[in-house]
Amino acid sequence: MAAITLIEGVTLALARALEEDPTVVVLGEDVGVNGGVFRATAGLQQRFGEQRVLDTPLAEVMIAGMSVGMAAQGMKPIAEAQFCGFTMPMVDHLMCHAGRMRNRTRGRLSCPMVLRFPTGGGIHAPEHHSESPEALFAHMPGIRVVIPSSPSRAYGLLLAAIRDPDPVIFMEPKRIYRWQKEEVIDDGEELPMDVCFTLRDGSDITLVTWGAMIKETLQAADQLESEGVSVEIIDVATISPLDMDTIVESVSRTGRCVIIQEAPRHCGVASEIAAGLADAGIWNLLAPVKRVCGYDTVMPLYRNELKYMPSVRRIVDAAHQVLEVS
Amino acid sequence: MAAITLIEGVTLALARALEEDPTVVVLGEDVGVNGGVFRATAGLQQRFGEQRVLDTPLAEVMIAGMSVGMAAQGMKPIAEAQFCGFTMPMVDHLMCHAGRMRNRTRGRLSCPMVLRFPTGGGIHAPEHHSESPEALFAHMPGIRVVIPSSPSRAYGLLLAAIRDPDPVIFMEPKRIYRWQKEEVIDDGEELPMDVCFTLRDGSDITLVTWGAMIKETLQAADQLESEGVSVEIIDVATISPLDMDTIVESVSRTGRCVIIQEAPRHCGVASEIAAGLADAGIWNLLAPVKRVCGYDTVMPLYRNELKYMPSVRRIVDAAHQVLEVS
Amino acid sequence: MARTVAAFKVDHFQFLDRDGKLVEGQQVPSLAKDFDRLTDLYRQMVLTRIFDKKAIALQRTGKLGTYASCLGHEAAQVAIGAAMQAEDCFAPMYREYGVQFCRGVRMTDVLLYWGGDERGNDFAGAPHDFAWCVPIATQCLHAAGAAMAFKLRDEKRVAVSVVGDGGSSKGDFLEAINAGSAWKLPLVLVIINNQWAISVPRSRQNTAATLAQKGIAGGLPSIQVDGNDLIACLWAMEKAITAAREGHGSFVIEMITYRLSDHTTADDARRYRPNEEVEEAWREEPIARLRAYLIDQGVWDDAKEQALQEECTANVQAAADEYLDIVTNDPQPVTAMFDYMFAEMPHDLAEQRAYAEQYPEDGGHH
Amino acid sequence: MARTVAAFKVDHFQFLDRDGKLVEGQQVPSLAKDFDRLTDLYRQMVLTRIFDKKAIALQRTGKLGTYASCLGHEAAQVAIGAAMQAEDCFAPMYREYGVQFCRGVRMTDVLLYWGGDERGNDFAGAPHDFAWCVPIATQCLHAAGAAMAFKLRDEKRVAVSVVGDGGSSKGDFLEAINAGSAWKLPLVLVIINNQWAISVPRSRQNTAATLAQKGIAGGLPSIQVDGNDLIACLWAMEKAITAAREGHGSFVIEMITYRLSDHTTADDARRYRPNEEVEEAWREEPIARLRAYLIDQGVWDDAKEQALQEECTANVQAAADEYLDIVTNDPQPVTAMFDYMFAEMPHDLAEQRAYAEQYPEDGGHH
Ligand SMILES: Cc1ncc(C[n+]2csc(CCOP(=O)(O)OP(=O)(O)O)c2C)c(N)n1
Ligand SMILES: Cc1ncc(C[n+]2csc(CCOP(=O)(O)OP(=O)(O)O)c2C)c(N)n1
Ligand SMILES: [Mg+2]
Ligand SMILES: [Mg+2]
Repeated sequence: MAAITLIEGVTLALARALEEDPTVVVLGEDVGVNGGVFRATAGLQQRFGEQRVLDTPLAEVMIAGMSVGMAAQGMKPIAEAQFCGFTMPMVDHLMCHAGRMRNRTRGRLSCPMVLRFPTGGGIHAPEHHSESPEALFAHMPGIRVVIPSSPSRAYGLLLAAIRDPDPVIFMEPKRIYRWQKEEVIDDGEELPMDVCFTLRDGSDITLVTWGAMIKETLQAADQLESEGVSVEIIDVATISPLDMDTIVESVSRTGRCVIIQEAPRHCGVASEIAAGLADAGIWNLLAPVKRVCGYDTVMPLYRNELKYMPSVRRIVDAAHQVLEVS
Repeated sequence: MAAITLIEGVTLALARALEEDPTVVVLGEDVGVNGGVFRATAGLQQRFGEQRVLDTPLAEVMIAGMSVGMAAQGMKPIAEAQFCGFTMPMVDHLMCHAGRMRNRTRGRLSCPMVLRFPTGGGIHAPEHHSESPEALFAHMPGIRVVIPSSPSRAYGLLLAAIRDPDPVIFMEPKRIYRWQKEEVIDDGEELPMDVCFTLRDGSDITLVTWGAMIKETLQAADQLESEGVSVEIIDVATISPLDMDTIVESVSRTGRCVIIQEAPRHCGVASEIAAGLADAGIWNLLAPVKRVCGYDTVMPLYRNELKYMPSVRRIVDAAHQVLEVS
Repeated sequence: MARTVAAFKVDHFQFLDRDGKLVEGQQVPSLAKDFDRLTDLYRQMVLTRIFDKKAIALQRTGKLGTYASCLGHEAAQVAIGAAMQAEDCFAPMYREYGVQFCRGVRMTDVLLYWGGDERGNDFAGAPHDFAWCVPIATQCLHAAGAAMAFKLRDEKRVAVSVVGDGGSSKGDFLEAINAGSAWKLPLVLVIINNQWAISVPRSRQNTAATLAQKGIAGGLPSIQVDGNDLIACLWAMEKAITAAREGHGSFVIEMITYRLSDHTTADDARRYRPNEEVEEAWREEPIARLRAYLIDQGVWDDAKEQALQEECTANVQAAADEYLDIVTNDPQPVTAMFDYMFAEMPHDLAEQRAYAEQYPEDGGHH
Repeated sequence: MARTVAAFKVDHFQFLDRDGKLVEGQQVPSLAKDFDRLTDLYRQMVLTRIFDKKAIALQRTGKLGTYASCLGHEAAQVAIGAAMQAEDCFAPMYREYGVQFCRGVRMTDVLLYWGGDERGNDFAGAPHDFAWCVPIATQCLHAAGAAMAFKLRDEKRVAVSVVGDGGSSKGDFLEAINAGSAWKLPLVLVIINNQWAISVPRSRQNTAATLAQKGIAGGLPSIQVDGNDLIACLWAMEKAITAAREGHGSFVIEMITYRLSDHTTADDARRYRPNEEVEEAWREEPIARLRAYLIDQGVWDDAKEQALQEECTANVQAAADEYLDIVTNDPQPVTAMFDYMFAEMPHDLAEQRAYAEQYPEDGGHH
């Protein structure tokens, strides 16, 4: 049992899925010989052959549309979009077909496909390589949206996504692809796709986030703890369907909540969570629900990208704001 | 001065824009001789010629991409998507280019285009003709999203959208295209795109909605008024950027709010509004903020579509729920 | 002096002229003499047309929603259906009933779908065919995906999809051609060029001589046939499907026909096309043409026609009755919109379902 | 007996062979003897290559972000730039510096862009050209839109866009061809086939004989040229642009070259392609070839080469210095991300801007 990174957790789960399920096919641009631009599929084509790991022509609509067709005809396509920004041409087939196949045919056909791609900013990448579009996909009926934030959750949730009989969008926080190493046993154990992960128990405030923002959120929590604040941290991980219960229960104890999201604020996932608290959680709120988000602007080119993303200081300041209230 | 319908308000604004601005070009599928499948562009090609009103090949990516290119080169394209469901192939050019052109070039180029299309259900239409995708567009930086709910607002807001120097998505609630007639003077007066419209003043509860749900919301309000409840009604109309101030101010007086939205609830615009109340509006809330929305399912085919959409009874019940609390 | 590195042509095939006579001076495929088969296919074409007429009548009397007629497409559609094997996979657009009836889709299914009931897509008779596909041309990539599945599993199955003259302008179709080329997929793409995309004429889609030549972009064999000539359509389909099944890759066929009806029952074609054009097109229509040929050949007559008409009318009526009985006496409950979203219903959806059950009648149905 | 309804061919043009000799037995265009012009263009090619080398050096030393090299594309790019008029419009992908320098884009602009500063897209020297376009092939439709604007305004201007061998598989490019055909737009689409799309070889994009034949889908004139032969590239571009400008519609040119560099500085091509292939490609490269021709013709020599190298190196160094000075001494403030979103800043964005100003240093910059 070795300590591995998040991206290695992805590779491990892909290899296991290719091993255990002959219908699994990995496809995308540069996923073959090159092993993916981030090396997520490194070695897979060599190990499983060109029939299982396919380099495709450069056409995202085609990748999405063919994945829908393959999935409906008994295969389990695991498509890769090379970067978050390049999933936009895929929206049509996801929204109009992947999420509708089962419902449209009253269960006669289904669409057990996975679309995985690196998401978020902070790695110094060019334009269109640093977006966080989870809210767009979360608004689409019939599609699950998952974002892991640790090597073990990457492994366990990706296995669950692949085995799930319905379409799953699996977003990989590229900024923390190689941040932490963790011992992960390749035992094929999947993780549930319908509950949040509580990373830290606390009683004064609940910090809710997902993906790469876990990093700054943990750092902010440490700082707050050093001030004597007891912080509960929830990693949403499964954005859609969303486990609001765990969040509402947590806030029912802490009474205070800050939601941290890298994506633009307007109509983002953080807003959905805050709205849930404004409904089911209202009676336990001791302070306003604050959202610390990316701005409603275009993600800047890399020189200013970190100014766009929620910083530890922005998170701590927001926490102080809601803690001051009594 | 004649009483006209909402769709006639659209046609009137389009005609005026074609009249007053030689760079305006209307393009889309069947917008020419046929005058649009809903007749929104009826007579325009005959009146302004084939150089101003263009029937396009059947290709939405092309319509969006060429509109971006035309807009960046000094034209004012007003593109029509035939139905809400067919805007999905356009998402890529809207998200990656229309909303970014000005920012990307530090203002050297811009993208003053309008994309208009009929939105929402309830007209007995086939699959993919009844969606309400406003939340997807509202999450895109650099793009304005507008939804009128009356003939005069259709006229005034469409003129504003066309004259705006940035991209605007103009969604037309097809279910109420011909619901009400209203006297509209063709005086070229535009309406502001940055404030909500308060349709009715009240003191007990605020009902917030937009588009075709205005119809059921008004009916629900009448019923509540008949029970002696004083109802304030806000038509958001400009979804993005969103005028939260008007809503927060209203709820600061009523203390109670129900948001009505036809689209699926998860990560919808109603959630953004509720989130705003959970932050800036928290101290004035006397009850949970309720969202009465379409379900997180695929819009059913027409036989059950009305079961999907918020009904007067669902709105009234939600209002009762928040009114009971004290 | 240039070096020519690639040369192509698009051939047009027609065997039966508009009057049902065999076109002079060309070798006719043997199937032109397979009268049992031709009469069977003729029956399918007639059934399709009688069904179409009934569906329009149901719509006009408020018993059916918007409906897309297939009037004039019967030869093209029945040829496609007849050339396919049961295990092949068909990805339709929205008006290919003539194909689908050959494949086991029931007339009741069609009526349920246009009647606003999802159960219409639950084809018991064509279990792996794709559902009707409204987003233009997207079905072509689903077919390419199906073809990829067959190829990867080493199954000798072929995926067939259709697209219109309008849809042939869309990237999905063009990317499907490229995919068929890239992987030599067992894929047959048929362009049903009926001259109109709602109100937009073929000439506005592009200025190329043919639509078939879009296949040349991928280096695919690409031919054009008279889409009102069942023999030409069937001959071309069998040629293409055989090639695809034997591993020779993908094929593009343009079938030239005419949309004799309005685009759908929600359309009024008189707004944008001259009556003369439609009348002229009626002189080309496929059923009269094939009937004339069969009568010439002495294998068909008025008595048979009479009997066929009665038989089809009765079958169509039975389907209409079944449809009306289902939507009247066994409508889908409000819960149906939740129950097929996921294999396992998520927690939050279950909550919404329970809530929706409190409003079983709201909105009722139209 | 089939009736052929359309026939096409794709011709390949080359005038200069790999050794800089004129290809035997064919008429050479007059521009092959326009030595003033050829030497000017040669200078542009050399400048482009020296700039490219410097940019890579800046990236390797941490002074520049990921950079996409244009090594090997100099003939194709300079030919495109040279054939265009200032008032025409260019829609680039992300590595066409050779085109852009001809059009007035400054080396400093290129460095600012890849240096993570949006000001790099504010081309003072090419005010209406499109910005660099990362989403593959989308630029082709922007060019089609520009061409439509020119046509509608009756301006004798041409829009030119480029796409790679990989990008030629994407619907956006294929729909642009169709748009060019539908409206006879003044549009020239150039496929720069450099054999690789990151790690995916040309042969995987599709199995067609050429990429040029994608233009046949729209019935557009479609030719192929040796993309390492400046004379062939320029001759073809001028032919296409003239036709487009004179109202004859759109044109497709495939320029066959080779990506001699890694895809970008973030890529390591040794992972997926053999060294021999790259070495062989170096024997075809465009600059040595043109230099040999010019020397043969007695219009170039070592002294001139020496002087040119020094001049270009100095200009490139000056641009690098200017770039480093700007990002060091005049970085964009945090507020810059808000100030160009809309012509008029919306209320909520103004609030976010004020909030952001409280965190001017957060994250600093990389
Ligand atoms: C992506 C998309 N855009 C627009 C429409 C609306 N629409 C439905 S049918 C049609 C015309 C299709 O014409 P064609 O492809 O020739 O097929 P036909 O109807 O003639 O059989 C249009 C524009 C749609 N269904 N999907
Ligand atoms: C829509 C989209 N998908 C994927 C990418 C990632 N990507 C950047 S360049 C590239 C390869 C492009 O190859 P080609 O079109 O041949 O152009 P070249 O880089 O060889 O000049 C890919 C896949 C992208 N930028 N845009
Ligand atoms: Mg058609
Ligand atoms: Mg390339």
